[in-house]
Amino acid sequence: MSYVAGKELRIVGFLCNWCSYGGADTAGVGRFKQPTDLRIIRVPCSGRVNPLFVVKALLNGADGVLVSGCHPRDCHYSDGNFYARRRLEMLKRLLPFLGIDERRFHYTWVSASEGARWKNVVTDFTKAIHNLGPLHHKEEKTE
Amino acid sequence: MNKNLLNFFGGGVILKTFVYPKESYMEPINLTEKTDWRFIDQVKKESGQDPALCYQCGNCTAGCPYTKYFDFPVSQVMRLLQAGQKETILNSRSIWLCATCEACTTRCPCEIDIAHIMDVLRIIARRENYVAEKDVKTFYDAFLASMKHHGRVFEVGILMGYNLKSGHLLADADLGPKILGKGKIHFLPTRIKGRDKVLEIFRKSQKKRKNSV
Amino acid sequence: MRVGVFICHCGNNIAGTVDVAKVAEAARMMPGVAFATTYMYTCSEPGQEEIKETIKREKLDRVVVAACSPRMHEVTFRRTVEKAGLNRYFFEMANIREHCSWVGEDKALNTNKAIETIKLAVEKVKQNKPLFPAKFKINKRVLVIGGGVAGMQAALDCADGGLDVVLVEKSSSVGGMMARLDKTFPTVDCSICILGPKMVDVSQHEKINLHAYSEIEEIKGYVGNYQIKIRKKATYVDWSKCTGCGACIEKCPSRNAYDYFNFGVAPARAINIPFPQAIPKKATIDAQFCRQFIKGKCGVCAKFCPVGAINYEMKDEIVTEDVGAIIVASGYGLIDLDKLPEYGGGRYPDVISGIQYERILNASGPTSGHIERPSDHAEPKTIVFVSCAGSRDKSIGIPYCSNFCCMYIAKQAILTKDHIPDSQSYVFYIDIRSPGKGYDEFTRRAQEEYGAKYIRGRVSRIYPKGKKMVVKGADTLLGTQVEIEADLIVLATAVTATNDARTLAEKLHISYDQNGFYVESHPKLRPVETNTSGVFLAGACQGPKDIPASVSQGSAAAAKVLSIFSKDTLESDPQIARVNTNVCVGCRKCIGTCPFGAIEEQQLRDGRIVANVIETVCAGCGICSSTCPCGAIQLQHFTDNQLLAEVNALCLT
Amino acid sequence: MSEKEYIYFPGCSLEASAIEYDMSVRKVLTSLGVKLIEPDDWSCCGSTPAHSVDHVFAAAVAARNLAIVEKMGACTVITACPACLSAFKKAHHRMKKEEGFKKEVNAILDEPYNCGVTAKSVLQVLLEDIGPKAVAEKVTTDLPDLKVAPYYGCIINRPPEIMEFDDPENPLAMDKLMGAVGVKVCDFAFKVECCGAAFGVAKRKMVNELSSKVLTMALDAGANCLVVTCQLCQQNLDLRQGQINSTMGASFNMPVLFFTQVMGLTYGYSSQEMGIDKHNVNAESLIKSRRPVEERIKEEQEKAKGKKPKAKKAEEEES
Repeated sequence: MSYVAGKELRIVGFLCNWCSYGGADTAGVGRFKQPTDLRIIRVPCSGRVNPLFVVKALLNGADGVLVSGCHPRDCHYSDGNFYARRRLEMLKRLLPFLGIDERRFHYTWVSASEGARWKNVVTDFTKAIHNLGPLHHKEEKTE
Repeated sequence: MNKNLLNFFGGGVILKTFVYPKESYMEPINLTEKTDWRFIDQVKKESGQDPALCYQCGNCTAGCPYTKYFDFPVSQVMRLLQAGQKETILNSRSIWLCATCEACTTRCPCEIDIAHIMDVLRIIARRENYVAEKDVKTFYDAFLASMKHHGRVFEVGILMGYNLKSGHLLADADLGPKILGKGKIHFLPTRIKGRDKVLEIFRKSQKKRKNSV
Repeated sequence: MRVGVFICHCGNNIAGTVDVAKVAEAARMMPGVAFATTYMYTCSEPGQEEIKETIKREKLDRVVVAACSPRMHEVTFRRTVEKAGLNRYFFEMANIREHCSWVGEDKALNTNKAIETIKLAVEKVKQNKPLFPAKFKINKRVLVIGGGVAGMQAALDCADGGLDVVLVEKSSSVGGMMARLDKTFPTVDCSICILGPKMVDVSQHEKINLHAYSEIEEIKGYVGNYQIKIRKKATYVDWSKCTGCGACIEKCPSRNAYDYFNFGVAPARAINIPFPQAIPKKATIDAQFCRQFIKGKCGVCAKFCPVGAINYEMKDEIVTEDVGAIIVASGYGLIDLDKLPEYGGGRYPDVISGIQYERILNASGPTSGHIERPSDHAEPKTIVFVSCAGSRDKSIGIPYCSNFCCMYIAKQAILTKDHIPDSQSYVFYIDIRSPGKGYDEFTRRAQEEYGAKYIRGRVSRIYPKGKKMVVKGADTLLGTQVEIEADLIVLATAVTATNDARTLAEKLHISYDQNGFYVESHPKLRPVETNTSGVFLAGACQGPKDIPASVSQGSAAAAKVLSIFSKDTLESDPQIARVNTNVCVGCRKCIGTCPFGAIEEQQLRDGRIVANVIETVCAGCGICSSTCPCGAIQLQHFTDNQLLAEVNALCLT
Repeated sequence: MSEKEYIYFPGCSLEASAIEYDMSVRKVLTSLGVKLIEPDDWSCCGSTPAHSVDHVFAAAVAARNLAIVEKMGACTVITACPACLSAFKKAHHRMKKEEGFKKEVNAILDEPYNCGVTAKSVLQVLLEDIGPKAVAEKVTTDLPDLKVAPYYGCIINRPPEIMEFDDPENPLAMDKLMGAVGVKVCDFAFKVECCGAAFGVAKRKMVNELSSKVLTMALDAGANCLVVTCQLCQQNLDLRQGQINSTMGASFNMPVLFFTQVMGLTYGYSSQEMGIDKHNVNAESLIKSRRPVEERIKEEQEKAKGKKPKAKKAEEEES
């Protein structure tokens, strides 16, 4: 079954367990209201996110992908998020060559205590994706 | 000072006409009826500032050079705003006696641009014809009038205009001799070519205000 | 494969904004799902019973619980399924509370989101493999960072519990902030009198190994087996010889050294022992001010030291200690006056901070307990206390309350009256925060018995007028401005994280909040744990805290350590990287990226070089997995297949 | 020194009641090799009164002038008047921040303003673009009797996030410049207390009270003269000093000079050229002792000689 057509777009989020997933929990506990489009996949560390996952998601039906880890230097695994940043920077530059608007992919840092920040990240990214519109039906048009 | 306290509590029931309610009683404010939520939102919207951020530390009042002359110290204006006491605020002299010296804004620990809020309150008061400080307004008007006619302000003109309108015919007359003959006073205004353009600004914004209200 | 899905109402927390019945309905339709139901409180005992019975009854081999965050209850439910005979990793949790019911407003959208979140979990759980933890021995020594009251309490409790303790203190003596205080609220106990005995215990306890004037250089390892590198900073005094006689201090010609212990109330000598009760009572040379170091000639202290302990050649020394757990009690800092320009920003000598006043009040302080104002050493008659000097002030980035200022100001007002009966104290406050036991009574006493005048309002400016300082503030209750011509002004400067808090956190792999305070693993239920197992918090490094709270946390952290050390072995988390040697091409990429050096080369019988993961060292971040070009190294429980299964569950529709 | 060029906005009162400020600014900057170009047909910035009408209007009257400057192809406008400065900066700041606001303002403007102009005070230009060193080089005259208290007034650097210059609580720009031209500066606690601003006419008594506080603090600080950057302050403190004395029963007799006038004097201009005679409180008594700067330098050198042994000892002590 797919997302509620018209109301929602398909947004996939990879969150590191220690910071961002906790931040999202904090946001929940604080009842920080957010758009409902995002679906969260929990990973131990943003460094675990293989760019391949992002590409697969975007090619297979996602309209946007969000990766969020610990703040630089505050990584539970010392510098996992640096590896993540390097890789994902590369990926961002690569996406246009796959015919995907790079704005559909965003990576950021949210710590476990930053519930409010998480709310903003989700809200802003969701807005951005809605402004870009659905990725796949767009492609149909261009065909 | 407890005049102000009185004011705050009695504020809700004070009528437009009142200036300082020495004789007003400590009427309880019926917050359910007398909280003007629309006013709060209006100020929020026009100032882009959120009065709810104020936790009443009093830093603004402490630093304000004009507190002595205010009927409500700044922190109480903020409090009245939080309590939605439109009438009391717009009738207060404080909003006219604020010189926008920015001390409050600079020191507010909650990063509220208080001076800007005072500005907005003044604007609303002008718009809705509450003028607790006629002289200040009259001076402002004289200033603006001069600006409107010449494109630049013409100080002597302002002074004369003010004296006529305010009825203080001799205000600052004592200063006359002090400047006369110092080549400071032009008895004719400098008029700029583009004064029609300045006039346009006046006209257009006036029109806009009319439509918006 | 028979997956069972249990959807939790969590009272109204979930059921309020998610149509759980509909969710269960949809769950039953999902491929592989043999059973789905809803339950009022899944985490309750009957709730867990229900799961166990259903597993048996329905012959389930995989379980998904859709409820709160796995960070809350994953452990609980893993235990449950294990009790029912399943491997604990045949379980997944779908977070439909924190990430769904609590943050979405539209019930229909929430319900759909919950369904998809469960679908995701189902697809994951179907990919899960059974995992089995290994056991490893632990090193039952504990490192305590920080010799303040919290750290000392933790060290003593651990030592009394029979553990070997390594206590590392940055400055040349233990005691921390508490050793600087004159009296303590609300009992007005002499601070050093109650702290002194603890300090002595620390120095004499045969199980405590104290490294004073030392800092943490590097931390390697994991719970049970940490390797710590400690930098013993050069004191230029051989402490094995130094008797603390003080002859060197007497004779030192450099009289303008900064006195860290007294927060610069008065200058110190370049060679110094911070205070009479210092532990260890050994001298230290401050090279910044010592003439021997500045000018390369002097040597006075060396001349006068009766035991020849002075050694200008001394260098920093690195010692290593192996421990099994770490207690962080690194304390707090205070903002500098220059953050407060409207109060003179430190330009006026008679505007001082609360901790400086504490030293002036203190009998062992630079004024030997006589209250004098710094400018002219006159006895102040009018003293003004300003609370929230920097605290609760977003404009300088300190939005929080500093917790104990209200109380110590009340104490200082009381002490001032005791010292100078004909003095008058004024206290500017925004709110009086005195929630502790006997605290509010204490602030009342300051006003009722000691006549301190409390003024509800903030001070906007302080400026000199002749010999006096004018304090310009507001009394918001009167609605007026007030002015006080004061002799001395004490600012309750805001409490901050220590300036090296962040770097230490990075060495420890623990997280800190936007203010630099360390983040506990749960604000209510795991207040002294961190998210890094084996690292615990005590005292103000976690947030501004007064003495009783710091001491309780010290003991709590010690108890936590004792409880993990009550076993001889720990279970390692099996969620670590594994190498498929048939696929590995030995490119060594993973070895380069592993932050923990947990991967080594290994030669197989056929001579091929492949990667090998050292189980106990691997922390399970999975960076290697996303680095490996041929997917040979896989983080268990988060393998490419498992994660892609989740992606596909969402995207391939 | 290379020729600098600036668009210079005098403002209404510098054409009339504060003409001496304008004179001194022009002379001082010229002697520092700065060329001033007056924008063509500029109009009033609106100042405080405009802000009591509405913000779009207030921004518009200010922005009209910025637009003129923009059209001249310049990206900086300098003014001596803090009221104009603040009006410009506020309009620019908000128009830059809020697209919607910018649209509204431009809607009532004859020429749209595209936020390409930064407004600077003459003070800032002297301190940052020219610098105390260059400023000091031009000094020819010493004013031994002058002890100034620099009074900045309220808005020249408040609020900091808009004015973006100097310290809002303890500004030092004028102190530095006065120091650079060799004038004795007294540390003065009321640098930024408001003098009564534009209320002079309507609320004379109030203004007199506020101004008298400033004068009192200046006396306490040991100053015999106030230096100011704002013609409104100058008016309230100098022109109204008589009023102050009568309302407050005081007997102030403290000259209030524009900092540019003091600089001009040290550059060797006559009091007439600097328009000192246009003030109400006579400053001649403080100026007449003026002498070539060389004399001071000689004096200092002798002093230093006398001090030397002592100085050495002191230095020994503290190290």
